[in-house]
Parts: sequence; structure tokens; C-alpha cells
Amino acid sequence: MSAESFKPIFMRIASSPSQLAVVRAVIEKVCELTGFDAKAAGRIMLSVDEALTNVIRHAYDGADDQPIEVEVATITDSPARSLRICLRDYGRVADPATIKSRDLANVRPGGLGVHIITECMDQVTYTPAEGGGTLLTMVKKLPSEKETRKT
Amino acid sequence: MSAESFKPIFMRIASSPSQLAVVRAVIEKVCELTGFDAKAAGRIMLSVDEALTNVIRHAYDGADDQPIEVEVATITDSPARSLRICLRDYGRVADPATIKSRDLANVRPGGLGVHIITECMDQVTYTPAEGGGTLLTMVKKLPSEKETRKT
Amino acid sequence: MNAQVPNASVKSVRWVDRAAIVYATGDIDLEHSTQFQQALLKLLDENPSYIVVNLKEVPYMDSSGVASLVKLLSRVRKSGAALRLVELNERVRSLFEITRLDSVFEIFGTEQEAIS
Amino acid sequence: MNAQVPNASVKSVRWVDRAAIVYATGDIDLEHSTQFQQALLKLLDENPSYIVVNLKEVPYMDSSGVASLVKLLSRVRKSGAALRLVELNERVRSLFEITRLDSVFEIFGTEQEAIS
Ligand SMILES: Nc1ncnc2c1ncn2[C@@H]1O[C@H](COP(=O)(O)OP(=O)(O)O)[C@@H](O)[C@H]1O
Ligand SMILES: Nc1ncnc2c1ncn2[C@@H]1O[C@H](COP(=O)(O)OP(=O)(O)O)[C@@H](O)[C@H]1O
Repeated sequence: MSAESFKPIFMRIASSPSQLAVVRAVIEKVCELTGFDAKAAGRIMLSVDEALTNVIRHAYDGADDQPIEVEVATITDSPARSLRICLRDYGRVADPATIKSRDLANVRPGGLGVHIITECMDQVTYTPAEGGGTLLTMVKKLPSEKETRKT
Repeated sequence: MSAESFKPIFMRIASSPSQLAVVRAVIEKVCELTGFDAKAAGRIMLSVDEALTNVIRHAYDGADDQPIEVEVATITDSPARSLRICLRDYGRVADPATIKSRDLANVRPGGLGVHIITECMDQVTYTPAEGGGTLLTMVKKLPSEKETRKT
Repeated sequence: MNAQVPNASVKSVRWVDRAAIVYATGDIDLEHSTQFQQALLKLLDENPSYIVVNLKEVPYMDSSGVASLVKLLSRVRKSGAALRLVELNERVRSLFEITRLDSVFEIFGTEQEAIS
Repeated sequence: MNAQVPNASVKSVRWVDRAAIVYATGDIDLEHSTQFQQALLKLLDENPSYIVVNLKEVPYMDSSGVASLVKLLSRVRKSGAALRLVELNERVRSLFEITRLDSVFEIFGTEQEAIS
């Protein structure tokens, strides 16, 4: 198995906190298969978890029965070989300018998710999706072939 | 989290052997969330893995780029509370009479998958799917509430 | 929801004099952070002089778990007590680094170090 | 595909006199069973008097992994040698029970028991 031969995976889950653990399990396994080490995998899992948490809390106001689509793919036909994770919701669309974390120095509960995502991923884009809702695209550079864990 | 509050999960993967590990990770986590112990979870994972292996080998003749859909849900509104896993392919439809394992006493490589599935799951049905391909439905009784691991 | 201790996220609490050592368990994410926080805040009723949260059995935590701990920290400080975190695995520790909270919380390797 | 030993499924082979102790690794499923089988069959070129397959580092195996071992067993028997499996975890052991192959293969707890 290598990032080159990894085929895209699509999932549809409900906006329920109990599904986060399932998506994390998928992301962890995909990261392992595509050559990330455990530390990098942890940061990617965390980013996806934070992004899903935000969809549940902000786009769906905590409703637990709304659809979230997750697509995981590798992009290996460009020089920037990368793992791409897309999250699509059908909820309230936020002004991109309001999607930002608080000042980290001002310690209070909450307000860390977006910081985590942008810190851990290489590219993060929120775009209004066709047909309503938001498409969040998160991209992380794949480890170079020589860094890759053999599987 | 309990089997009652578990929401259905839908996945679409490619018919590539490298995706089996991802689906196993999903099934393992779902089994944990819905109260199965590690042993029961192992048997359910194994059944799903064997069924996917058969789709890849028999329905798709080993092609690694064909779609397989996986749906995992709990059924808790009937007295037979259960976990239901459906696999849908778009490949060659087999005569259900030919979907059976060899005599176990006649030891030779292969021919064990269907036996494993029927031994480990409570209900297994292959039906021709609307629009082509096969829908395989596997059902396993959920552990009773008092057997359930607390999460 | 009841603020029960123990619950699904707090396995047990051990008292050593006026110190409460809290054994957290399981992934602390959006699903579990509310009960985690409730169990932690409930402890303050007992007026501990400090609280040690042992995270040895927490494989994973996200920002909602961190938020529960930040909430606890501010309440603990108001009451003049102290809060210490111990036995973070590499993943959980890295979450505190990413959020720059590794310098806000007192983090120790072991209970021993946190208590002495 | 080359029949290399070691490969992604066989980490190493240790020879004790004419016995080959094979250290398998990783999940042995449809993705890995072909190379697992190739590495095992390749060993027969060395004419071992028996082969011990250590499955300690195999978290998971499915019927395609079992098929590789059944194939090896029949080849080993033809050559007058023996095959023993050791250190199966509970999951892998249960696969042999489900497929009624626990009575066909010689399964031991440890290498020690398998060699002596
Ligand atoms: N998916 C989303 N949809 C709408 N608004 C969002 C979304 N994600 C983040 N936001 C906005 O960005 C802010 C910062 O998010 P975050 O850093 O995760 O902290 P928190 O969610 O705890 O406020 C949120 O308060 C919210 O206003
Ligand atoms: N999804 C499927 N589509 C078509 N035929 C199948 C499928 N699953 C099983 N079969 C048939 O059932 C037989 C027995 O399957 P199995 O017990 O898994 O052993 P094996 O696949 O090693 O032959 C297969 O040889 C095949 O003819």
C-alpha cells in the first residue's frame, strides 16, 4: 500500500458527537496507509475532529441528525503530493471572516478549534457549497517517499 | 453512547484490497460504541472483511476501482435489537445457490469465507439489487443492555 | 445530566489528604467533555487544596476536553486551590502545545512529581 | 511480484539448526496474503526440517491468510517437514476455531513449546 494506490473514500455520517470516534478511526487508518507517522496522524485526526465539532455546533446548532459528508483522497499527480480531506455540510453558511479563533493569549474555555486546524493542516479553505451549506477542504502534504513508514 | 443513539453511517469505497483495513477500523469502532465486546467485534469485523473480499474477487473479478457501498446501522425499534451491515456492489450477480463454502473437512486453500460469515453473523441474505449488482445484508443481535460495555 | 463522580469519563477519585487525584478515562471529545467537566467541577464542592487529573487512560482529547480543563482551572484558581495534569500521552501533550496551553497548565510526568 | 524474505508481511527469519522461525507482521488479509505466501513458500528452497510461524505481531488475519498457511502446510507435508504456528492472539486463534483448522494445524503458545 502506498499513497499512490490509495483510492478515495466517501462517508456520510450524522451530525452526532458519537460519530466523531468513527471518523477519527478512519482518518487514523488512512494516515497509516498513506505513510504518515503516528504524530502527524494525530494532528490530522485532531483537525478533522475539530472541523466536525464546528459543523455540529455552529453549522447545525447542535442538531444531531443532520448529514455531514467526508471525503478522503490522496493527490499524487502533482508535485505537491498530499492528503485531502473534504467536509461538506448542509447547514448555516458562515461569513468566512467570522471563522477564526480567539487570541490564544486570552485564556478562556473554547475558541481553539480553528487555530488547531490551521496550525495542523497545510491548506484550509471554507467555500459555500453548491446547493447550500459549506465545503471545507483541508490539505496536508504527504510525507516524502523516504520518510514513509513501510507497510 | 448506546446502540439506541447510534446513527447510520454510509461509506463508499473502491474494490481495492487496501481499503479493507479502513472498513475494519470503522466496524471495530462501531462495535465498541454499540456495546459489543472485543471478541464479538472481531467476529463481525472478520465477516465484513470476508464479504468485501468476496465482492472484490468474485463480483468484480479482482478489479480494484469499482464501487462498494457499506451501510452500518442499529435496529433498536424491534425486540430483536441488532446491528445491520449492508454491502452493495454493482458487479456480476451470482446465483445464490453458488454462494457457499466448501466442505470444511476437505482441507485446501480457500473456500472458507462464506462459512465464516454465516457462522459469525445471525442473518445473512444476498439479494440482487435494483439497478444491478448484489445487496448483502448481515445482521448481528446486539448484546443485551446488561452485557453492554459502558462507554 | 447528573454530575456524578465517577462517570463514563472519570473512572475514580482518590483522596490524599486534601488533594483529589482524578482518574480520567476514554476519549475526551465533544461527546464526553460535558460529563468530564461536570465531574471535575463537582469535586470543588469538597474543597480540595489541589486537584491532580491523571490522563494516563485518555488516548485522545480535543479542544472540547481542553475547554473543560480551562474552565476547571479558572474555578480552581478562584478558590485558591491548584490544578495539575499528569501522565499525558504524546498525543494529548501535543494538543496542549498546539494550543499554547502547555505553559498555562502545570503538567507533570507522574503523580509523584505532581504531589511532592 | 518477487518472493523476497523479508517483505512487508514477514519481518525476519531466524534459523535454529534446520528449523526456520518466521516472524510475520501486520494484518494478513487480501492485501498482504500473496506476499505472505510467497515469502513462506520461498523458505522451502532451504529445505527446513520444520517451519515455525510466529504470529505475535499479526493483529489480524482473515481467510486469505489462512489460505496461505494451508498452502504452506500441504507443501511442507509433501516435503516431509513440519509446520507449527505460535503466539496467535485471541482474534487470530478464533479464526482457526471458526474454520475448524485448529485441529489441522499444530498450534503452540510459545516458540519454546513448538521447538522442543
Ligand atoms: N463550520 C462552521 N460554521 C460556522 N461557523 C464556524 C464554523 N467553524 C467555526 N466557526 C466560527 O468560528 C469561531 C471559532 O471557532 P473555534 O476556533 O473552533 O472555536 P469555538 O467553536 O469554540 O468558538 C466559532 O465561534 C464560529 O463562530
Ligand atoms: N459476492 C459474491 N459474488 C459472487 N459469488 C460469490 C460471492 N461471494 C461468494 N461467492 C461464491 O461463493 C463461493 C465460496 O466463497 P468463499 O466461501 O468465500 O470461498 P472462496 O471465495 O475462497 O471460493 C465462491 O467461490 C464464489 O463462487
